[in-house]
Amino acid sequence: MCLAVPMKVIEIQGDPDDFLSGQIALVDADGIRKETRLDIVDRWPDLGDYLIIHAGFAIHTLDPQEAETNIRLMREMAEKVEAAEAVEQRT
Amino acid sequence: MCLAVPMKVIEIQGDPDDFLSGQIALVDADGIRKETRLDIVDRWPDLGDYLIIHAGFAIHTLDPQEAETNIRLMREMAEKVEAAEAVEQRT
Amino acid sequence: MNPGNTILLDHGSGGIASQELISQIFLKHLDNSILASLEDSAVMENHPGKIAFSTDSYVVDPIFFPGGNIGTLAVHGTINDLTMRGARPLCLSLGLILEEGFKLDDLERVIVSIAECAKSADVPIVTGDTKVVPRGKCDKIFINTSGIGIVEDGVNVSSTMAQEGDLILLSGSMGDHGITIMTRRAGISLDGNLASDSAALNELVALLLDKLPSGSLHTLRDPTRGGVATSLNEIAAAAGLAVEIDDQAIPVKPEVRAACEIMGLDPLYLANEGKCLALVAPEQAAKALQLMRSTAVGTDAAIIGSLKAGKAGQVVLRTAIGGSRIITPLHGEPLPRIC
Amino acid sequence: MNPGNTILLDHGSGGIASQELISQIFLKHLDNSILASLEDSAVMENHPGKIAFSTDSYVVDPIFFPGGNIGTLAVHGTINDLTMRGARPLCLSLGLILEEGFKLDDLERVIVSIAECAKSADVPIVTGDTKVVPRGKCDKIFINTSGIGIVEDGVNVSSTMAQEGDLILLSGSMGDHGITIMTRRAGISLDGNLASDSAALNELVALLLDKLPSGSLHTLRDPTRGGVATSLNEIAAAAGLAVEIDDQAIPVKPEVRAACEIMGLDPLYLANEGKCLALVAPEQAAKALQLMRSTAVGTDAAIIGSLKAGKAGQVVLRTAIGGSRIITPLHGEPLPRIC
Amino acid sequence: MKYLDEFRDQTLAEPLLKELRRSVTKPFRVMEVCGTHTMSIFRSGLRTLLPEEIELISGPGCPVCVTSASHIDAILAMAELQNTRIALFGDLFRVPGSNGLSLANASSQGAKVDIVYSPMDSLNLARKYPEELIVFLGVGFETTTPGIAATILAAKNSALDNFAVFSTHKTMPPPLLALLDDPELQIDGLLCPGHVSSIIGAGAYQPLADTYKLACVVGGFEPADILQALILMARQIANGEARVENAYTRAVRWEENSRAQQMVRAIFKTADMEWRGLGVIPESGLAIREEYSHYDAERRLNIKLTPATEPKGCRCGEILKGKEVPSQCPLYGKRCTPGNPVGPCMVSSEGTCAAFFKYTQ
Amino acid sequence: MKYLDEFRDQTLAEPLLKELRRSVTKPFRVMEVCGTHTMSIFRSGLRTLLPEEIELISGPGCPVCVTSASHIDAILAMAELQNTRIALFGDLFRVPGSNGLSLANASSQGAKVDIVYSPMDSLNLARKYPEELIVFLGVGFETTTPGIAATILAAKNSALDNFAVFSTHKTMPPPLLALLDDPELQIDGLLCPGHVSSIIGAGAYQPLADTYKLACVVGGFEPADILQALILMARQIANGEARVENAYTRAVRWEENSRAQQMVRAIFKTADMEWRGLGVIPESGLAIREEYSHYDAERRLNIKLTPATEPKGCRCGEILKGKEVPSQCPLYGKRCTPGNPVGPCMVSSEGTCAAFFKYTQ
Ligand code: SF4
Ligand code: SF4
Ligand SMILES: [Mg+2]
Ligand SMILES: [Mg+2]
Ligand SMILES: [Mg+2]
Ligand SMILES: [Mg+2]
Ligand SMILES: [Mg+2]
Ligand SMILES: [Mg+2]
Ligand SMILES: [Mg+2]
Ligand SMILES: [Mg+2]
Ligand SMILES: [Mg+2]
Ligand SMILES: [Mg+2]
Repeated sequence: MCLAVPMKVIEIQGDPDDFLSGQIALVDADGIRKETRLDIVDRWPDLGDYLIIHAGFAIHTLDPQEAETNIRLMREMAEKVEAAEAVEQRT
Repeated sequence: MCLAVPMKVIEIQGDPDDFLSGQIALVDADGIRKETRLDIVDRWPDLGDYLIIHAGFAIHTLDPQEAETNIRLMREMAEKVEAAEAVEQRT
Repeated sequence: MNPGNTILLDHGSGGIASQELISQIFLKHLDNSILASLEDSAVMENHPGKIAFSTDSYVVDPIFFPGGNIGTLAVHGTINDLTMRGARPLCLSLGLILEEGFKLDDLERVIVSIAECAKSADVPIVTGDTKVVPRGKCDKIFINTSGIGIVEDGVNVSSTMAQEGDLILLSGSMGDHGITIMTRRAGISLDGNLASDSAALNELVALLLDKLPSGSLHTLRDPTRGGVATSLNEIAAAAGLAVEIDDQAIPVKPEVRAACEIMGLDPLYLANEGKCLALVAPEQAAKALQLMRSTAVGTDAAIIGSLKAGKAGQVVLRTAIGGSRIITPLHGEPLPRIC
Repeated sequence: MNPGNTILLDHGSGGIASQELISQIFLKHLDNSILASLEDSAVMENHPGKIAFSTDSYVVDPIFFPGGNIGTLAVHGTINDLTMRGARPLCLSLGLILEEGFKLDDLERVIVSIAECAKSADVPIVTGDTKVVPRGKCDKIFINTSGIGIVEDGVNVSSTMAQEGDLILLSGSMGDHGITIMTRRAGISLDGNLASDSAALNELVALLLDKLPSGSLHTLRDPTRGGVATSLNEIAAAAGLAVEIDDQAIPVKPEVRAACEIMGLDPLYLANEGKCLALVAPEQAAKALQLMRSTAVGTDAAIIGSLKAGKAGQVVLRTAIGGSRIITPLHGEPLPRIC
Repeated sequence: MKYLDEFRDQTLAEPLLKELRRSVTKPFRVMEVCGTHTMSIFRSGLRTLLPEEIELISGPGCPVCVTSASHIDAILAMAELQNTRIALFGDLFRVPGSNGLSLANASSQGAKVDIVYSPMDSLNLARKYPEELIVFLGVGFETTTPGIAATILAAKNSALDNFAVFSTHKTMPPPLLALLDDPELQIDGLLCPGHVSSIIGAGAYQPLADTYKLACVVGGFEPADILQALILMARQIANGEARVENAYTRAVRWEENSRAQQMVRAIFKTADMEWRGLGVIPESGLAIREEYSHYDAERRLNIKLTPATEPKGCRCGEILKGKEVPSQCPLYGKRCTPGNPVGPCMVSSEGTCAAFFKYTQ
Repeated sequence: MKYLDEFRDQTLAEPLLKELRRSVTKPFRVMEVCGTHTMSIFRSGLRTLLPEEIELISGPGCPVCVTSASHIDAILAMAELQNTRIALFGDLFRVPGSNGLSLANASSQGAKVDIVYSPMDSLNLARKYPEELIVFLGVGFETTTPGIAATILAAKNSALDNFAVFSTHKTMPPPLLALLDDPELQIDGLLCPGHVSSIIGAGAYQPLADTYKLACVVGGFEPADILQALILMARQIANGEARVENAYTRAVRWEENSRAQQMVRAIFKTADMEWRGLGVIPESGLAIREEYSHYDAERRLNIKLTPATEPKGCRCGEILKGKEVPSQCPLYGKRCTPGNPVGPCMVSSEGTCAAFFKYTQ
């Protein structure tokens, strides 16, 4: 359930508190652009933010710091493994 | 104006005085059959009569005797010509 | 193949549903080893001679009618076009465009006819293609057949070969197909013994090529859309000569003539799907006529006229009462008239 | 040709309106002496070798799209199918089905593209046919092209020739055409630099046939409908071998991948219109790759896998993380998904 | 076909031709009023056989060809309406309006246009498409109008609501009178239309014979019929007579077909009518009576005819009178061709301008 | 694509796999609740790489696959109505009803069926076809429902009248509880759905962890995400813990997305819901509130669901619990195949029965 992809915000229309205005962001991924609705996004995005898009709606504004942490933690875990392995192999 | 063809009556439905009933004849020419309306025909046909059909309506019930006379008169005219010619040629 | 027993969009996807259609209907009836290989193209042995190549699409409505169906037309039509250049038909392709919702039973009926016609004319279907379009984007089924034939060395049949003095043979009666289709259409209902003349002419033509002295058969043409009137104009124009034909010599079945009279149509402009014109050197015309009449599709063959010097491209018809009129090519789709 | 500047039913009548269409649009752009003879079939010189024959109908919607149009597909598609058997394409037929009301300008635009593609691939259109159907009975224009090619003696390219150990080359990126068409359809609007890969492969294949040692090019296949996934399954089944490919080796443009991610589609199942798979003896694979890359249509070519003993007909994909999955043929028309 | 083939027979036609030649004592001009006569003369090649003393002039008797551009414009406007379907005789399909566009163009643009063989077939369309209004294009002279009247009555009797007729019906005598009233028009005989006469009776031509001293002969449509009619006419002219004779007795009586005429009078009343090439001729048309206004497309769809803007220059009026030849028309061969006809003489494939164009190219 | 490719990287996945192998100390069973996890595991080939101590069970988390045959039957009935157009996500197009027919069949029979990418696209259809009622098929779990709620609100705000939603919306916890309540179901961990969790928050799984002593880890959908989640789960299991952990912090918080949830609560209320293969689960669905009944296709078209007649014999319920294998189902491979699926495990191309069928043929 729930195919969703991260896309970068390059334009924002509307107002977070006014549901009657079109709450729309133009988003981009590798040159593919799409209008996405912001009606239900958890946090109103800034330009440059990444949104997680599902069926035309942004469901989440990705926290770039959180995302970098996410990757960093995995990398660290991975590096630790590689290091451990290197040690193992040396021994 | 007014392409019309003679076709032979092989079946009759309805009543000449009742316009509410379907006034219809099934007609035939060389094996081609067609329903034709009798609403406006000059004379209610009998089976075997020929109708002159225009745009799906019989406009005239052909008088077979009249038709034969028609042909006969032409033939006579034609024969007279041929006879006269034969005479001319002989002389 | 699917619970609804109709064509679905998936049958045109190129995936598993397409493959099921191919194996359960097409290969079942059209089977031959070249087709069955299901490669991107068929590859066959070549034969000495020139290559003839022809294509036609079939969009007839209704798809089933007395005397044939869209499938018989598709096989006969392309075989005949190849044959009109003196070619021996080698093989056919079959391109189907199907409407979503088309009944699989109807499809199978058409394919069975195609298989029978191809078999009886001995011209296999060696390659094919199927597309499916959404409902309402085509009308049940459209068929394209293309065909390859071999023109043996020494055979040279074309409209430009027609010569002054050539006699014009017609292989049978005019208008059968056109009038049959027209009387099946909504809005125009005539009953009667009308039937399309859908037939393959390759045997008839092979006979002429085999039995007539080389070089005496000059031109062949099948008077399909536009009728014999249009075909004769095309021949006259290509040959740079005049055509003269005799109205009374042109075979038309009584029931076809009657239907034409009723609707105000001229049988010379109606389509035929199993007839050909043949232009033959005058000294061979009698023999050619006899050969035509010896075939099942040519029993009503007749000599209908000749090629003359005269106004290039003009076709003159001698009428029953001894008058004449000029026959022009078809102007527009023949329609029933009131005057 | 008519005051409304659209196709009328009369344009398909076979009469004068049809002839005007032929001379004012078709012959104007497609002119060559064989086509211009307007006979029932084209007759051409033959060449030594086997005959390849292929047909395809084109019903794409929309008819114009970035990277091409229905006409470019029609020319490239059939040229490619011929080429996939190692044939040198000789000529094409052109069968048009037009909808009453289709704009003559759009028709001319399509015919101009066909003329350009045919010319640039050096494969003339030698015979044709046009039908017109009432409005609402087809969708603007459907095209069938059939084609003849010559397979020179000694060339034997087919799926059944694939051998264990063969390396699998792919001539370029996957999914460009399929995703371009899908994102042009109503209901799914993505903007971006997507374009169809519509292209003729005859030069690329001619190069392979010329430069590789005879017998080292075993199989060619163009992954159109059904995508490379389905083509590989067909090859594996015909060869009775297993295919193993490497996901990371398969070229997919970033924008195509992004559009696929958004809609939940797999580029391996999307149609391509200017790409081919080539199965080559392993010792010639590097050379074949270099040859492909030297052509304009093959710059992104890659070796994506090999043929193995193993379960006959099975296609296994090695994934980016080192796992594997089985690739089945397409099940149904790819549709955008939510999960 | 019985009662057709007999009258096409060369063994009959040949001696009749000889008799005709013998009967002609001086040159004379005949107007064949009816388009079907024109057509038959053309198809049988009769024109090529007639003695050269006889000059045939084609009259205004093709109801389709004389349908005015403004009527076609109104029809095209109706064809564009939502939920409207046009039913028509095939002949009308390619007749152009004032901008050169026809129902063939409208159909190509998505208009619903159905060709029928009989007006009754349009009632079947009304049953098949209950949400649409079926507008039958009523064109025709006396022969055709009764059937259309009967169709309107049938619609009423079967309570079919979604059916209407656009009436451009015309009657034959008024345009003939209009032509004959021109002193420059010199004709000696009228070949009177066979099937119109089945309805109106041969007696209807008596006033024409009397007033204009014309030899009026009602003729059938087969070659022998026409020859016989011309023989009778030649004899009258030779004798200086001007009578009404009936050479089509198998289909025409002296009296009218009163069942048909009563049907017409019940549904229609006379009205002014515009003719292509001839302009508006008073009392030359038929309009649907108030009582049947529900079946009158003009009233039901509130159609206003835009006043006749016949293409400037069309010389059809003069050509129909035999006073000019097509090449004298400034539009001939330029704006007006068989592919893009302007006037009625080009619309009809056997019209004088079309024939001239075809055989002099 | 940024934030996708990083998590598909083999240089990340390989060491994570090693770490996972190291973290696994004993066999355990994990239910991956979400169909998108199932799909990703399949597409990435992850299943072929996991240590064999880990047994993956696919849960009921494909909203399309669990749409019941009786709902499909109701949809097919709507599709047959005049002036009704069905808008739907592509996944639903081939899902069969009780007689084996799907919207693909309905379309082939002339039903108007439009596949859309977003529910908002169906409002464009409503504008394009003003005479038709556009019925959007509302399928989906917590991730999809807020957008559909927003679409209903947008229709109301723009006064679009010809739009309605057929709600088969489902919520995730109830079927999980139903499965977990079966004492025979032996699972040790739950791989919790990433995008559902974006909406409901990772905290929503705390009761499951507490009640059933399950290691609950929220995971993203890329291979590295899944591996990381499984590592955390393996560590918990090794340590005898049963906590909620979040391995998808870039998209999921502990708290719910309250904007989305408020939108859902404004438009929908909980209702009993039938699941394919699982039957009716109380309070597991969402129905449109009275205030928005104008946008409720069920009420507007007066649709009555015919009581569940799930095909007799379908063992999906047991298979979803990992208690049976497909070959034990009497319909498997006979009445139920990927071409003609019966239960949800065959409808989904990666469902247990479909996978079993495909890879054992
Ligand atoms: S050429 Fe055309 S415009 Fe001129 S008189 Fe003839 S029909 Fe009228
Ligand atoms: S085989 Fe079909 S019917 Fe049986 S359990 Fe699986 S999905 Fe259900
Ligand atoms: Mg191919
Ligand atoms: Mg052809
Ligand atoms: Mg042909
Ligand atoms: Mg193909
Ligand atoms: Mg249809
Ligand atoms: Mg031909
Ligand atoms: Mg092909
Ligand atoms: Mg192809
Ligand atoms: Mg053709
Ligand atoms: Mg269309």
